[in-house]
Amino acid sequence: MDGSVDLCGVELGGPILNGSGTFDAIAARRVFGAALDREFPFDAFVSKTITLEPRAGNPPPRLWETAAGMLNSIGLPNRGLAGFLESDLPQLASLPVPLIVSVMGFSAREVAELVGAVSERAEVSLIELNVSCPNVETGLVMGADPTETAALLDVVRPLAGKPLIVKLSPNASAPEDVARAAEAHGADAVSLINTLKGTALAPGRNRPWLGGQGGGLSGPAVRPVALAQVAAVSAAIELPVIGMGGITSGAHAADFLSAGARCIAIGTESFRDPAAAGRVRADLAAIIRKEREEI
Amino acid sequence: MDGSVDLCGVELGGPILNGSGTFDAIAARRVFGAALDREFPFDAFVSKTITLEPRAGNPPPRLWETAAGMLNSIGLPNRGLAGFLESDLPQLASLPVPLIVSVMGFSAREVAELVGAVSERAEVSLIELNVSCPNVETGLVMGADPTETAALLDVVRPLAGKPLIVKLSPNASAPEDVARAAEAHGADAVSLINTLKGTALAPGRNRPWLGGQGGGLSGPAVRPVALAQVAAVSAAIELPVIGMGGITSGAHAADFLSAGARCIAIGTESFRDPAAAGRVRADLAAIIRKEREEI
Amino acid sequence: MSRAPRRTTAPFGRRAAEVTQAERLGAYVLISALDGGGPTDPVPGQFYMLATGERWGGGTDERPYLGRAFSFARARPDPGGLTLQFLLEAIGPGTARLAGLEVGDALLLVGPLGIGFDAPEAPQHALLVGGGIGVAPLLGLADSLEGAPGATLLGFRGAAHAAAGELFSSQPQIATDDGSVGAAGLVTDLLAPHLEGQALDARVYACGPPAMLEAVRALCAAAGVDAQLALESGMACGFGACFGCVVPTRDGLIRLCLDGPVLNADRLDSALVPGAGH
Amino acid sequence: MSRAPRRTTAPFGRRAAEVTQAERLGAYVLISALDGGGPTDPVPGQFYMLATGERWGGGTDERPYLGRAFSFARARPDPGGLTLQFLLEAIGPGTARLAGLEVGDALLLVGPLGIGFDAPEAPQHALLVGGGIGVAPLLGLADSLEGAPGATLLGFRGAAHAAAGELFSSQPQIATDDGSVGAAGLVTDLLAPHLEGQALDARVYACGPPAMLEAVRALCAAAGVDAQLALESGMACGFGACFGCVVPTRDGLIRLCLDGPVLNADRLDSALVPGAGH
Ligand SMILES: Cc1cc2nc3c(=O)[nH]c(=O)nc-3n(C[C@H](O)[C@H](O)[C@H](O)COP(=O)(O)OP(=O)(O)OC[C@H]3O[C@@H](n4cnc5c(N)ncnc54)[C@H](O)[C@@H]3O)c2cc1C
Ligand SMILES: Cc1cc2nc3c(=O)[nH]c(=O)nc-3n(C[C@H](O)[C@H](O)[C@H](O)COP(=O)(O)OP(=O)(O)OC[C@H]3O[C@@H](n4cnc5c(N)ncnc54)[C@H](O)[C@@H]3O)c2cc1C
Ligand SMILES: Cc1cc2nc3c(=O)[nH]c(=O)nc-3n(C[C@H](O)[C@H](O)[C@H](O)COP(=O)(O)O)c2cc1C
Ligand SMILES: Cc1cc2nc3c(=O)[nH]c(=O)nc-3n(C[C@H](O)[C@H](O)[C@H](O)COP(=O)(O)O)c2cc1C
Ligand code: FES
Ligand code: FES
Repeated sequence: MDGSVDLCGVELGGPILNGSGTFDAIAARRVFGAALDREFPFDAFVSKTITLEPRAGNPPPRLWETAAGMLNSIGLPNRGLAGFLESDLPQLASLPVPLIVSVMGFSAREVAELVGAVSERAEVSLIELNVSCPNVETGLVMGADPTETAALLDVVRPLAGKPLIVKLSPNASAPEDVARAAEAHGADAVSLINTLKGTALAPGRNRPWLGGQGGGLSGPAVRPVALAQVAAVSAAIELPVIGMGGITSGAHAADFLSAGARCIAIGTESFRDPAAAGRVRADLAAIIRKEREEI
Repeated sequence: MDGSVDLCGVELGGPILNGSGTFDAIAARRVFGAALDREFPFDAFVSKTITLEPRAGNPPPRLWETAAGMLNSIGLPNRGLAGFLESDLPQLASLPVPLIVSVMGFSAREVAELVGAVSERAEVSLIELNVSCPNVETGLVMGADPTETAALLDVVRPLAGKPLIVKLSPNASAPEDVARAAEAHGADAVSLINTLKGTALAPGRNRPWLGGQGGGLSGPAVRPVALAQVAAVSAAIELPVIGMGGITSGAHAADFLSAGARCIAIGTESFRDPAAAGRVRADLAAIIRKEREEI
Repeated sequence: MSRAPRRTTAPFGRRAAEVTQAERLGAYVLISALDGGGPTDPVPGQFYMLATGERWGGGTDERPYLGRAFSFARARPDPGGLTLQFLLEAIGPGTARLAGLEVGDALLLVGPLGIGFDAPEAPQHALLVGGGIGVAPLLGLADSLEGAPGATLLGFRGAAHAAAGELFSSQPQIATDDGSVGAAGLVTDLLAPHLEGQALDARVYACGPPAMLEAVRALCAAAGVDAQLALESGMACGFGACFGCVVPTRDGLIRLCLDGPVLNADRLDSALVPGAGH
Repeated sequence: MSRAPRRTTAPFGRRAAEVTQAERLGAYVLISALDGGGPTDPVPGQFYMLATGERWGGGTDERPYLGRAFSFARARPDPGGLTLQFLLEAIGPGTARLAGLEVGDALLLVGPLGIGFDAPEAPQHALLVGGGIGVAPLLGLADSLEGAPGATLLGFRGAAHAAAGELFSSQPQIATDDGSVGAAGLVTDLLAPHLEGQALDARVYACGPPAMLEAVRALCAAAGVDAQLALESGMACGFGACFGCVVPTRDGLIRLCLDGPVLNADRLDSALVPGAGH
């Protein structure tokens, strides 16, 4: 990619992020060694969502493969704010790209506390508010309707010393209305889509397969839904939009950008190929180069 | 299937319906001749949604294949109420199974007029209210939130001489809340899911492929979403539930039934194999037989 | 030859046929399969919805998912049923899977579907005009004539595609874009002289890309010659169920799978069907 | 033999290896592929995420979509890289696609991943216990020993599966459910006598279905013998990214792909991992 991208005043080498919770750079360093940093495939790194208190996450099984996609019920396992700041942040800070920290709270007060604490750290470039995770019951509330989102931002915005990305819930009647509320109440960017609510039954057993009962659907299966929501939200607001949901190729990335996204994120496709984002980036660059030549 | 199924007082030979708009029995008779009636694969037939006035539907292209699914922007082409009653109804009435007529209006008054007129016809066993079609703009309104649904039913219910099925929109924050409203305001059954809102861009052209711009996603890709909504709605209400969305096998049908559905419907899978519902029925019967033996 | 019905009824449901031959023909692949479960008299111009028995899916963008529409190129009654031939070029995930079929594999099919060509009053009245893969249904039509057609005019991109011309026994005139086989130019250049001073009972039978069909339509309209055009549009079902394959006609939108794919040219303002790309 | 590191680092990203052999072995298939892009010293017990280069997807329920985890059964440095062998049985859409690989096809892989077995102090201290497909990683372990293990005990359903026993040169004792090969009964029946009066430095290395591993764990715990168990759980990524493969241990839930798949038995209250079915 020749062109760098401005995301809320942060300059990125290109438009490709990871979806929160779909790439653990610390684990990846253990598995891939120094190659990870050398060949780092994202232009900014988004942490897995953290909460105030440590969480073990949902009981297994947590995964179910679907037609051209997957369900997960991970349930936000994380070390909690203190553990994150102490153990994870220093390691993530040494990645070769800007850092975005994803946070989620079970009340506006909790989110405010998280945002306040994370804002103080110079290693962090932006903060993403996960208000849409379908795996943790109360997570849905704040991202489900415009009024809730507005109320949350009114509390959190004044405490945030960094640009705030609001990650919208796709399980909403009109995500564009939530996006408008986010924009009006001080968000600096929005990202979407998070996973769609879904479930699967254990083969022949008449009960949910996933330990968390329900799960979130991601992967190519959801791409048409993601693209429609990204287009609708991009048309509704002026803020930069980070689009994701089933992107597996440079052509898909180009579609999301032309639907109005400023950046795109790779989620589930990284599971199939840890370096998928690098391939998407190269293919996207070739597509953009070709388009420029044709003009 | 040895067991017949009671759907709002109408006895069906089994639990398998077609999804509205995914099987045109009149066209199928032209293509398959007498074999269609002889080997009819559904236990009740649901008409394509009709409106008060004739509609040409959306401009082509209307179809886009997605990962394990498809988008459509058909736009409810139909002859209108008068044309339907005159030309289509007599032909559908001679099918070997009970008839369900799907109707949609752009106002409660329109729906009421449709329901009133259709109710008078003895050939019709049940009426389905399509309040969720994502292809026609105003269609979303009535099925998108509980209050709208309640208001619609308050107008329509008194005029309906037949059991009313409300087909819920899957593009809602909480379809179970809409289902509860439908139950409280006199619906006799609910069906779900209709298609998920989605879109696709024309290859290399940066504009929507579909003539209707947006479309509705169906097929295996949406099955986990459908199953989750069917389970949530079945848990929330006492009314019979007709479950659909990506069902392609007897095992899927069994999953939907064990998630709480009374009946299931085959939609997109009929496109791949017109007789798919017959295969699903046979496989489901075998599964049920096996389960009974194991008890 | 009297007016034969243009639609042969299909068995209800999808069935498997066994692939008996799969051969390359330049840029094309010709698949032969023995259909033991269908009628032995499909009408040239009718089509089948095809899928491979194994491994349909899993290609580019996790496709193909739906079946794909193919005119039959030839149909020959054989012991055990009807040997159907389909001519195709691998241009996407569906055609790639079909092109990968091997002898003994299962080909899933629904059909015959749609309305075929109206037979000409006499073979010599028929002017066959095919472009690219559009030659496929004309082969079946040529086979069904009890004599040589008035002309067989075929247009191709170049030599690799012109190889399909060898399938015609009716001594086709060929034009290629690059002049590598036959005349350099468009098949409509070959057609124009044939339309001059044609008897009223001549009829053009054409199949090919939208731009070619539109040129044929305009030429025939100007010359006052009847034409039957086999169109394409994106199809999900092929049997009138989805209302997805509509094309605009003078009578409004019609389902091409049900009321086509062969249409009388005078029903169309234009043969440039939206979304029927390539 | 001193403690070797249990994790060999993997190249970043997915790469293609060429299938060099694909042979049936009773109920199993043994796939050999030449990996020119990875390390030549994976640790026995480590695994790779596999997919076929073509036609992944399109099977039952439009799967497989994600890669599938496989322990390498053997690894042999060869000119051009490392020849990796994977032993598998077609039990679902993913294994079916892999079982269908032919010589020359591309096998996509990420790895080596996870933590392998801790080498025994001396070969004769190693008691290898495998059930069914679980024999795969034990083959690699047996190969890596500089001498014969103390015992190789293998359990299978019947003769078709017991064919995998032929891969072991260490004279395995075999038990089958139906008694068709070796002793009739469970592999844990064979293990029990070996645990009696074992020296403190003996160690059991086990891989197999959850119920077998749980029986091995309980037997070893009772006998006070160390055991390393190679577990399975559903995996989406294999490199710690998704947090999906967690199994309960005494220290809480751990990601099996990152901190396993080989675990010291004393970390577990039970080897009956939720959702690791068959
Ligand atoms: C009646 C009829 C008869 C036909 N007969 C023949 C024949 O005899 N031989 C032959 O080779 N072909 C024939 N065709 C065309 C054939 O059906 C198509 O070439 C085939 O469907 C292409 O499938 P694909 O998966 O290979 O390509 P696709 O990827 O489906 O691409 C084909 C075209 O579809 C569009 N497209 C691209 N992506 C998508 C998508 N995701 N969803 C929907 N559309 C998309 C584009 O316009 C593209 O050019 C016929 C078509 C019809 C309607
Ligand atoms: C570390 C490790 C090493 C392994 N080594 C080997 C080996 O050497 N050889 C070998 O043969 N196998 C090995 N396996 C197991 C192998 O990964 C599985 O057998 C394989 O993933 C099955 O894929 P499938 O598509 O064939 O079957 P699936 O259809 O995926 O079925 C496999 C199991 O997954 C569950 N399941 C069913 N449907 C779904 C669904 N839709 N989504 C998610 N789960 C589902 C069920 O419990 C089923 O029994 C290993 C696994 C791990 C974790
Ligand atoms: C296993 C898994 C875990 C996820 N965890 C999180 C998370 O912690 N926070 C979050 O905001 N989104 C999370 N997501 C959602 C992704 O970031 C992304 O929004 C979604 O998967 C859609 O993109 P994809 O189809 O490319 O995966 C998770 C998704 C998956 C598959
Ligand atoms: C081409 C097409 C047309 C449809 N038309 C209608 C319609 O007219 N009325 C309606 O209520 N639902 C309509 N639907 C929705 C289906 O009835 C069904 O709810 C949906 O497709 C999900 O089921 P499936 O995944 O099995 O197709 C249509 C779906 C498709 C694919
Ligand atoms: S392809 Fe479905 S109606 Fe024609
Ligand atoms: S498989 Fe993804 S974390 Fe282990």
